[in-house]
Amino acid sequence: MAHLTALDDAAWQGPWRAVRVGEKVVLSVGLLVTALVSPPWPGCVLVAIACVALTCGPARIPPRTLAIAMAPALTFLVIGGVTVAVVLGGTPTPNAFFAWGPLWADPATVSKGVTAFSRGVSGTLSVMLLATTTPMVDLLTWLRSLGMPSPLVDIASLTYRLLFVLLSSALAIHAAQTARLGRISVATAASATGSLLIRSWAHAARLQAGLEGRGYTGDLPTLPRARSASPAFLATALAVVGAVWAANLAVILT
Amino acid sequence: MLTARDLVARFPGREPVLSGASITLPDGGRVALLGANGCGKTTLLRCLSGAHRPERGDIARDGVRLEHGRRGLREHRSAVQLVLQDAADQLFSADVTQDVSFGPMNLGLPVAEVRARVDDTLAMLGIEHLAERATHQLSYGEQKKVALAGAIAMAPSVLLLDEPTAGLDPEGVAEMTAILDRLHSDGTSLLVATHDVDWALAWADAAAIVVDGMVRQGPVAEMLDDQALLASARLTPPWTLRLAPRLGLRGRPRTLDEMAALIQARLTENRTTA
Amino acid sequence: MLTARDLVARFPGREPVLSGASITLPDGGRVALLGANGCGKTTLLRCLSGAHRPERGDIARDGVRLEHGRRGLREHRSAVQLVLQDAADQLFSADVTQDVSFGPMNLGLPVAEVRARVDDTLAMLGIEHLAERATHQLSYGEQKKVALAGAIAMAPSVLLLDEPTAGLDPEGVAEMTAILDRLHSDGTSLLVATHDVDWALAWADAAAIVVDGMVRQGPVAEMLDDQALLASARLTPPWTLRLAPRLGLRGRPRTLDEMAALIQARLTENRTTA
Amino acid sequence: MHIAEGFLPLTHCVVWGLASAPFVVHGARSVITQAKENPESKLLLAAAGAFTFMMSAIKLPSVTGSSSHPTGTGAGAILFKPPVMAFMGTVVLVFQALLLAHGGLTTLGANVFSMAIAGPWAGYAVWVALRGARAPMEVSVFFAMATANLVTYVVTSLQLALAYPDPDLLGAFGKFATVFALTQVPLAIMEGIVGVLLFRFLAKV
Repeated sequence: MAHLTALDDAAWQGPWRAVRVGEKVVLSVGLLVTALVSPPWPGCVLVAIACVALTCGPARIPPRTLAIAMAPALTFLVIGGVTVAVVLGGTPTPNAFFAWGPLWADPATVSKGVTAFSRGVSGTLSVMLLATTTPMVDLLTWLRSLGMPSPLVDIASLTYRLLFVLLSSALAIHAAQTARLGRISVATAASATGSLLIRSWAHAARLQAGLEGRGYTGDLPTLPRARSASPAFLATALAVVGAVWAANLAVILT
Repeated sequence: MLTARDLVARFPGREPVLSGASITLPDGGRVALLGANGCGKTTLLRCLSGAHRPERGDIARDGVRLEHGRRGLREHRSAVQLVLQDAADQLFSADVTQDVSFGPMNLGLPVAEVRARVDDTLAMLGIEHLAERATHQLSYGEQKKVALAGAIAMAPSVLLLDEPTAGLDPEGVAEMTAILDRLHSDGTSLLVATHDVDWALAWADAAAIVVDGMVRQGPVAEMLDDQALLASARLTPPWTLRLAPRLGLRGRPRTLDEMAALIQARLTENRTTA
Repeated sequence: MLTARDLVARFPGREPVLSGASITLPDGGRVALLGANGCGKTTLLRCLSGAHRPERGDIARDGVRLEHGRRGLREHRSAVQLVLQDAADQLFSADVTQDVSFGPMNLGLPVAEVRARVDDTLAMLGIEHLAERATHQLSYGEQKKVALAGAIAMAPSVLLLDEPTAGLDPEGVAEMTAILDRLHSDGTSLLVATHDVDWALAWADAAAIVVDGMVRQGPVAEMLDDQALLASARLTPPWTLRLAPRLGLRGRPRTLDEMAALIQARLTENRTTA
Repeated sequence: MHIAEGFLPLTHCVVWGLASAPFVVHGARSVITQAKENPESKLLLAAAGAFTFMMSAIKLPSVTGSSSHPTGTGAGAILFKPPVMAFMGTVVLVFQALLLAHGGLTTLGANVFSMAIAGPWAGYAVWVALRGARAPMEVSVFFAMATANLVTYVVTSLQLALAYPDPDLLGAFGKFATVFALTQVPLAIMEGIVGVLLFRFLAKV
């Protein structure tokens, strides 16, 4: 379950935590949208390169962390990409690469598969650029400043906090079960789920009591965080996204 | 001064935990609250903080009775703060600054003042370096300090603490004691629930012992030397107060230093009288 | 005999907590594991129990090296059990009997024997009355006992305990100590992590002190009288070992009784020599 | 099963986002109302969200070599009602996208529709119908949870087929459904059993 905290740990520690959330969102979403509308070459490849370079370069996220983060997504993207590339049923086109029973693929379908795969990889990397540099709390504070209703932000923040309380419970339950020779089974999963649910309720009740002692009557106001704007960061972000678009255009025009 | 008179409190459907408990926390006082597990210490603290509404009995601050309405509680809590034993029950925010700022923000203070208070509190506890850290990444001792910071940032005149030294190593206990001393010298009244009778004897002015849902209160050395009382409260006297009578020494040494001095005196006396 | 040699262990992406730790738990031994908060006590216990796989180093039981495969761990765990500090985290079944029976059932014992083991274990801990209770409704002290019962029902030859007395009142500590003594007299080897140096000195044969990711082990009175070692481990010596040198007494009294006897002897001696 | 970031064409992302929005907004509204009426509900909802997220950390016996985990939306729908799950499911999906790289931001609309709307509503409908027909609690729980899981997976397969309809929508749907059925169908059955045991556990305490 190491991957459960790998991204979060990175987000709290990196130097980009000092950058305004809005600026990081511009960079990340700019790259994401670019990836989604680009052809695999050069757009998706360039987005992927830019993301890896920025994440592991100036944002100083260990490449290992990024690799851990990408692993589950890659599994889906590989299976998904192949599934898109290979057609089931219909009539194979004359230029099909192969036709095994109802399965076949031709350059057009393979190109779709490759496009889906490369957009998936570069898109996920774009989101990871944000995820590994911005803790959830900063994103939620940012959403609050954009006008997201306070109760919703409060609930999301509390969910995030309780996540880690429950995570340590889940790890402990798992350790306790294996220590007493429990194997992974439907029964152990059910009792783990049950005790986790009881614990989440109990903890919510205790936190409620703790908060009431601190004067909680329904609102959870906290200090807004002030971060100074960085025109240089924003300019670089726009330049990187712009460069990918320029490369796309150049290839399309030639 | 914070007082409780004849409190009766229970959890729904159970026997009362408190059945006529009275306690007085004088201004600037250092009172240790002692008692067995499950005796009602925590419930008493929760009543005093306004978090638990007693079935019967009065709580008063400076002679003014606590009303359990929204307004009364609000006023009470701006002066009386409770720090729970398990810090995880109290920390709700994802990072330290946000968490500590909750109380002052909730009091409606201007942002600049909240920021100053948070900074001052973290500095006083020596945890400025934690300001930007994630709550869930803090160690046990750090969590305890941050939970305490959340209460201190409210600038309360009364601080109620449930087992502030539990689970800490000797250095952590010493740090926590120094923080409490600092708060005491700043004029905060402190009521501290603890299992550590040795610590209580050395630190507190008075002890309040919970027995059978009631409270017996008095000077700390006197209370902790009352064998019958301690036995009924299922407590053991501090080692100094067990050793002294064994050696036939008079006086109630509260620390190792006092104990050593007392024995030394007897040794010298023996030599001179013999 | 359970041994660990040169363990190196860390959490992903952090500095190592253990950097070459070795420890020996002899058959039937009572070893106290001491060290500051966060020094790696718990990680060491987790390594010894097989729950945490060290990066380097060997763990061996009766000379046989622990292999971290399925089979090796299964065999290891049927002989070595760990009881965590936070008992609530360890109870995962809806009721007490179910929870305590989980281990023996997994050992593949016949139902009748499992039932007998559960009954015996609960009786030994004096908690038969909790058999049918829901785990989440237990008090703190009860939870600790039930968690211990779950481990004891496995009939382990080695029991690793993390802070079994923490948070208990004096009576609770005495009960827990009696249970540990009973296990000791039944031949179970015990390794107990604790912050309570006074308790460790009175109870254990040997102390293992974690300093800078390594372990120093030796006879308990000797180890707890080593000022330099304790200072580097951020620990304070037990009061008996602080008082004795202050009075110029030789010997290492381990309990209040021994201390009193030592001082009495000196007082008498003074009188006769003078 | 969540659709990964970048895997759906931009227009599909927008359309699924628009399709999900009314449900999420409706859920958010009812959450806000609840929070105003009763401050405790904030903590309970947060606990529900954290619990739903943590379901993905509960290991089930491996189906295809890697370990699988339950989705938990069926249990959520029974315990907290579908509108609340629409909002809390969205929060959980955002967390999964950003903390686990599971799912994505542009595919959020699609994933919300399958996992936080279609699955819970279908599971809840089965629950209400079976309880109405006086079916035993355990039977109702089993089918509600298995249905929530299966419907999520069917809708996801349909979403993928709509995005990549080769040679036609039906063929593509069959293809995606087959590829993911290998893991998902046994998982749905197992989740149903976990659900039964879970409710038995809860009945005891």
